[in-house]
Amino acid sequence: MPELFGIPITGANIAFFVLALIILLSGVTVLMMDKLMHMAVALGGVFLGVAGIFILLGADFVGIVQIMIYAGAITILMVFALMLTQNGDETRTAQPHPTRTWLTLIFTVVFVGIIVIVLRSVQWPVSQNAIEPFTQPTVNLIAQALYHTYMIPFELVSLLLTAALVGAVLIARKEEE
Amino acid sequence: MGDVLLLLVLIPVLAAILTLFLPAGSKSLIRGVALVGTIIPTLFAVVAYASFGHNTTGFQDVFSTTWFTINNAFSGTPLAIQFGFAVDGISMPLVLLVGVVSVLAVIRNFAIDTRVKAHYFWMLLLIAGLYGAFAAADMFSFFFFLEATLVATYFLIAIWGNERRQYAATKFLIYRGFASVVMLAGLIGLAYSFASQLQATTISLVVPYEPNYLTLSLTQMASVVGHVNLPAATQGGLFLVFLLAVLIEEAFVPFHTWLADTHEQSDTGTNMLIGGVLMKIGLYALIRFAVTFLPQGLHEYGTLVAVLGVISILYGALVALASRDWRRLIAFSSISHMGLVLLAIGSMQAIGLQGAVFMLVSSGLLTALMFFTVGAQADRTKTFTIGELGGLSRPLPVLSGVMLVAALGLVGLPGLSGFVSEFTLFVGSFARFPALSIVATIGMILAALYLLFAMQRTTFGPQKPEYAGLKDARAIEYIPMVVLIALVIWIGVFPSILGDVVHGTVQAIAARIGG
Amino acid sequence: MALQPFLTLAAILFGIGLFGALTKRNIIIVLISLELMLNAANINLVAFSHFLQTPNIAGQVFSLFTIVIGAAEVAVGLAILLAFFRAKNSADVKDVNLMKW
Amino acid sequence: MSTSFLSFQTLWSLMGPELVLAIAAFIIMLYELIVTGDAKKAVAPWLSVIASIGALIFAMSRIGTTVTTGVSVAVVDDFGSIFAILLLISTILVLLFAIAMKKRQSLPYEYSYLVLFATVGAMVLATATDLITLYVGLELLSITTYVLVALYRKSPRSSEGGLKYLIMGSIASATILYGMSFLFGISGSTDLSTITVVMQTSFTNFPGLAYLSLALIVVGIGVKISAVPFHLWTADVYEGAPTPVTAYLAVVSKAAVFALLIRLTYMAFGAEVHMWYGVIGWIAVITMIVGNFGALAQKNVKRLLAYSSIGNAGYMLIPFAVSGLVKTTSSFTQGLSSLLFYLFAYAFMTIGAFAIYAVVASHEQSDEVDAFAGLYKRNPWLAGTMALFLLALAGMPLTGGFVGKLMIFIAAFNAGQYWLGVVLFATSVVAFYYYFSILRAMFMTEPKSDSKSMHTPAVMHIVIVLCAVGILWLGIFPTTLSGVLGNLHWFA
Repeated sequence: MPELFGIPITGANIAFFVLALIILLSGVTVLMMDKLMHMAVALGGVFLGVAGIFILLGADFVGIVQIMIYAGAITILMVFALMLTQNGDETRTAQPHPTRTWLTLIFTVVFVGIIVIVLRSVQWPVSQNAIEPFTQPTVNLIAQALYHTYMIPFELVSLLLTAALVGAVLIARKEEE
Repeated sequence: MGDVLLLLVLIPVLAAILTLFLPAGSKSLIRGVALVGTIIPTLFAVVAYASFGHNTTGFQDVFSTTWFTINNAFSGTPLAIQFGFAVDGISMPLVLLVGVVSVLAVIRNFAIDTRVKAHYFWMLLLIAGLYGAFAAADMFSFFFFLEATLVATYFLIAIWGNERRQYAATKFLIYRGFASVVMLAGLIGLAYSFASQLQATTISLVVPYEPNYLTLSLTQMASVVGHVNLPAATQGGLFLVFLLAVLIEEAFVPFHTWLADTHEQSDTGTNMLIGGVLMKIGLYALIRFAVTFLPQGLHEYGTLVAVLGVISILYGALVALASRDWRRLIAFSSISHMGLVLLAIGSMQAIGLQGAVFMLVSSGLLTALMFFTVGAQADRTKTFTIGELGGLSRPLPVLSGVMLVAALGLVGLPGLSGFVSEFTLFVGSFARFPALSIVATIGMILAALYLLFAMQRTTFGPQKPEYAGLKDARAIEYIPMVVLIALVIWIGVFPSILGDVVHGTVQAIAARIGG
Repeated sequence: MALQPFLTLAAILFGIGLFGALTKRNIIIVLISLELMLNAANINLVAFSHFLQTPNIAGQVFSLFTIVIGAAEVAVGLAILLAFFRAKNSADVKDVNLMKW
Repeated sequence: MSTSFLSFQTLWSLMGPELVLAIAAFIIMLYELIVTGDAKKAVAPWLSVIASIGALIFAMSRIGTTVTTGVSVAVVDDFGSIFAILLLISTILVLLFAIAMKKRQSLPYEYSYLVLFATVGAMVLATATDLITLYVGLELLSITTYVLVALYRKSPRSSEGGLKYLIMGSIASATILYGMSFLFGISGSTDLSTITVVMQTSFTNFPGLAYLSLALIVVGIGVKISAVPFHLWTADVYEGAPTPVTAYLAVVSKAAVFALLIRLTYMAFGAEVHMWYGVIGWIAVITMIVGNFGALAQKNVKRLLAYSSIGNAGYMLIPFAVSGLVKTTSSFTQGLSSLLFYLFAYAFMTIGAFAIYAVVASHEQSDEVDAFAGLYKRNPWLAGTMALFLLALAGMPLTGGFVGKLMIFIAAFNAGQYWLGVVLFATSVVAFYYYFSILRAMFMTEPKSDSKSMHTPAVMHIVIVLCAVGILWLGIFPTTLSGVLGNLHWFA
């Protein structure tokens, strides 16, 4: 198998690196861009890239949900919100405090660095080459888990969605004078 | 007889609650309730004194009831939080002191006319707290009543004080609050070390002791104290904790700044209670907890205690010498006299400890008398500043005379209580710290200097014209003066009225500390 | 394929999200950053679900819950923002400074 | 997988009180759709009060029962039941408080079921034993409280508080979730009892990962309970929120997240508690210090109480830090008892103080300490009860606040952590300064406005009386609660 820097060049690996690149570049772009449309595209890129990662990991159902909810609904919602609340195309109207930004940046880099170091130090007790770990389609498994083991949280989520929905409507509606 | 001590606390509290239900306008009625609510406990205190058994060295008149329990507080055994009251030779004189000063302070503050109801409410709570703190036979009860005095005194200063009362009250609260916290840490720490030591030894089976090791009850601890030898390091550490608490509590150097502010800003009756009684609690606690239960700690740090005492004696005297305000002068004089008590405790002699208890009582009576006469003068002259007074012996012969007696008492004139106290105290301290004691006597010379100097400026000299028409003591003012002077002379002439009570207990403690 | 690259990717994405959430002044971008953090956690969950010694679907289920909750969070966030926008006529975090941060 | 569907019976036996609240919430929503006019505004909140009382009675009846059968995402044990009782009592008080708010400041009546939803989430945090369920419960509580904080739509401060709370809360949730994902990665399960077993060895096998997971979870929870240094949002959010909601945040949210903290960290990381309790101890110390010193600078009473609640979070962290330390069941039990006792006392004194603040602030149109000037003359009853709550917060004897602190103090000494106990009481002395500043304003200054009476709604009197009786009862007859706590079998 051909290798690059000691990593075997397989379809999965190539896919991972492409997706990772898309996610991280888009992620940075979301935070850095001035133009609204660029940001919207980048946001979609992150969410779609994550969906790709899910599918790569064999979680096709979760991937599809990710595309529908995040890449679809939330991105659109965010773009609408941005357009509604912004006069013009600029998203960056005020510069944050530079010192605080730099301190946060250093803090974040150190934080991520520690996590990565910890991760690299771990010998994972994992099944290394299980490309298809689940014998059944994941949808079946998820459905079974949801309706058996995770029935209670499933019902709680319905409460949560009701509360969020009612709350959002309650707060966002116009005054009835 | 145990219920007598409970009544000492209960009656003022009930009287305080009763005042809440009286109409604010009927001031005489409120004053009457307050007076009755303090006289009855005083009578009970006298009853307790009269029936005091001179043959036992331990606690008498024990009353104890469990308030609540904290489960699994130590090694799976519960801790019973109790209300326990008892007196021994050390607390009995101080309970009497509360009895005397509280009645006189209540009478004195008949003069207060603003928010009378609230005033006597807090004053009665303060008196209950003072009784409780001295009569407590349980470390929790002691802390409980100490906190009660804290809140009550805060309100008394902050509402009825002078111009800078808020500042003084807050300062009082924070300093005494910290002292209470350190004290609590010491008390609980003592109880825990005691419990672990008790668990390590097996004697718990032979003594009449609750099955649980951890206790805050002094009577229970006293019953096994002979069998429990705490490690020297523990004793030393705990002793320092108690010492720190007492230094803050008693306004010793370097924590001395709050007392003068407190006295300067408080009204006269409150000053009598603070200076006469409240300021004795700390040293009482040092003897009651640290000296009794931590003899090795005292051995290790006795010299430190004595040195700190001498520093406060001299510093207090020097600042008193420079004071321009009578109340600040008395405050620093009191710090100076309390330094003597520290010196006596450091000396670890039975006779010294006896002198220390005498000094607490004597200084309490004399300080109260001093504040009373100074306050009575200021009622007439509208000033406490020594420099503005002068020639008062002519318009106010009685008040000036009483003041002179109080000052002579503080100076240590033979025949008055101050002399007996200082004499016994020095007898003890010379035995162990001759050099330090000689230095301490300088403080006594300074006391004579600042008191007589201030007296001379106030009462003698040319009479200022604006003070010409002042009226001397009214009938009601004779009560505190006569009572206090009578007691000061009585103790001075017949020291045995206190000595018989104190002697046994002090001997027992001294035997334990091996002095 | 191995587990570590996925976890590393997630860690970096979490970091980007955290940085955005803590520094950005535009509240909508802050909300987006929060979603990035949730996405990072989801990558972790799904990756673990896949690579565990005994693969467990629970990770995927967990990530589904997270996605749904994230959407609810965004909805509430935008609703509050809308209310705030009505009151202040701005969607910029620099106006969210009536009180000291 | 041959497990059957979750039967209603199982659900009822497992989450009965939660179910009562949830069903009541939906009924109130339906009622609100059917009935029109002002009647519903008056009735709906009372319906939630009744539902909460029902759930409370149910929860009380479950003390001593243990249910672990059926699905494994939740258990009924005394830990969950006692927290449920605490949360429900607090919820009832907050609901009454909200009902008593004056017309001008009344909340939109929808709060009556939103609060129930939030309380369901809070109770789930105390009963769930599964990562997914815990996370969902946490978010149910959090998202609902974001809405509650922003409930004054006309007030930019309220919306702003809601936004801040949402941002900080979501960062915290995401951090907790991220930490949970590692926990799932190590153990391969979301079930806490499985995790407990796996984590016995994982600290030696994957120390880095275990501590990383612990750190992320503790930091996230630290934000939620406003432990220092994650407390910066607290004062702003507390100030912006409607006062009953502030009380809800300070009491119910905080208590529920403490339940999460204890259940999650002790089950997942309890094996190595002696390795990390010290860090918690330090967090407790700086939280006590920063909270109490921060309050010194505040003139605004709501912000003052916010900082005071930060300091209180520090006190409550002490039993958590030490209770696992001495490896005997008895000391562990004593630690938990002291925490629960303090939480009960804290609930009464905090809600009571906020209630009186709400009356005074709305009457005076001012949030400052000065608004309390001369209260003893205008309304001695309010001044007296406020004094009681403040003295309780300051930890004066005869109040539940003192007994709670004493119990925590004993817990610290019992574990040999004397310094924690000393800092607890030493910072309480600092707290004297600002609590007494309100007392000073009430009793020692003259009233500013000459308006004589201060009208207090009748329901507010009920809240105040309940809180005052509660705090005095806990202070004078502590055994009634501590005896119950001492006999609990905490975990199933």
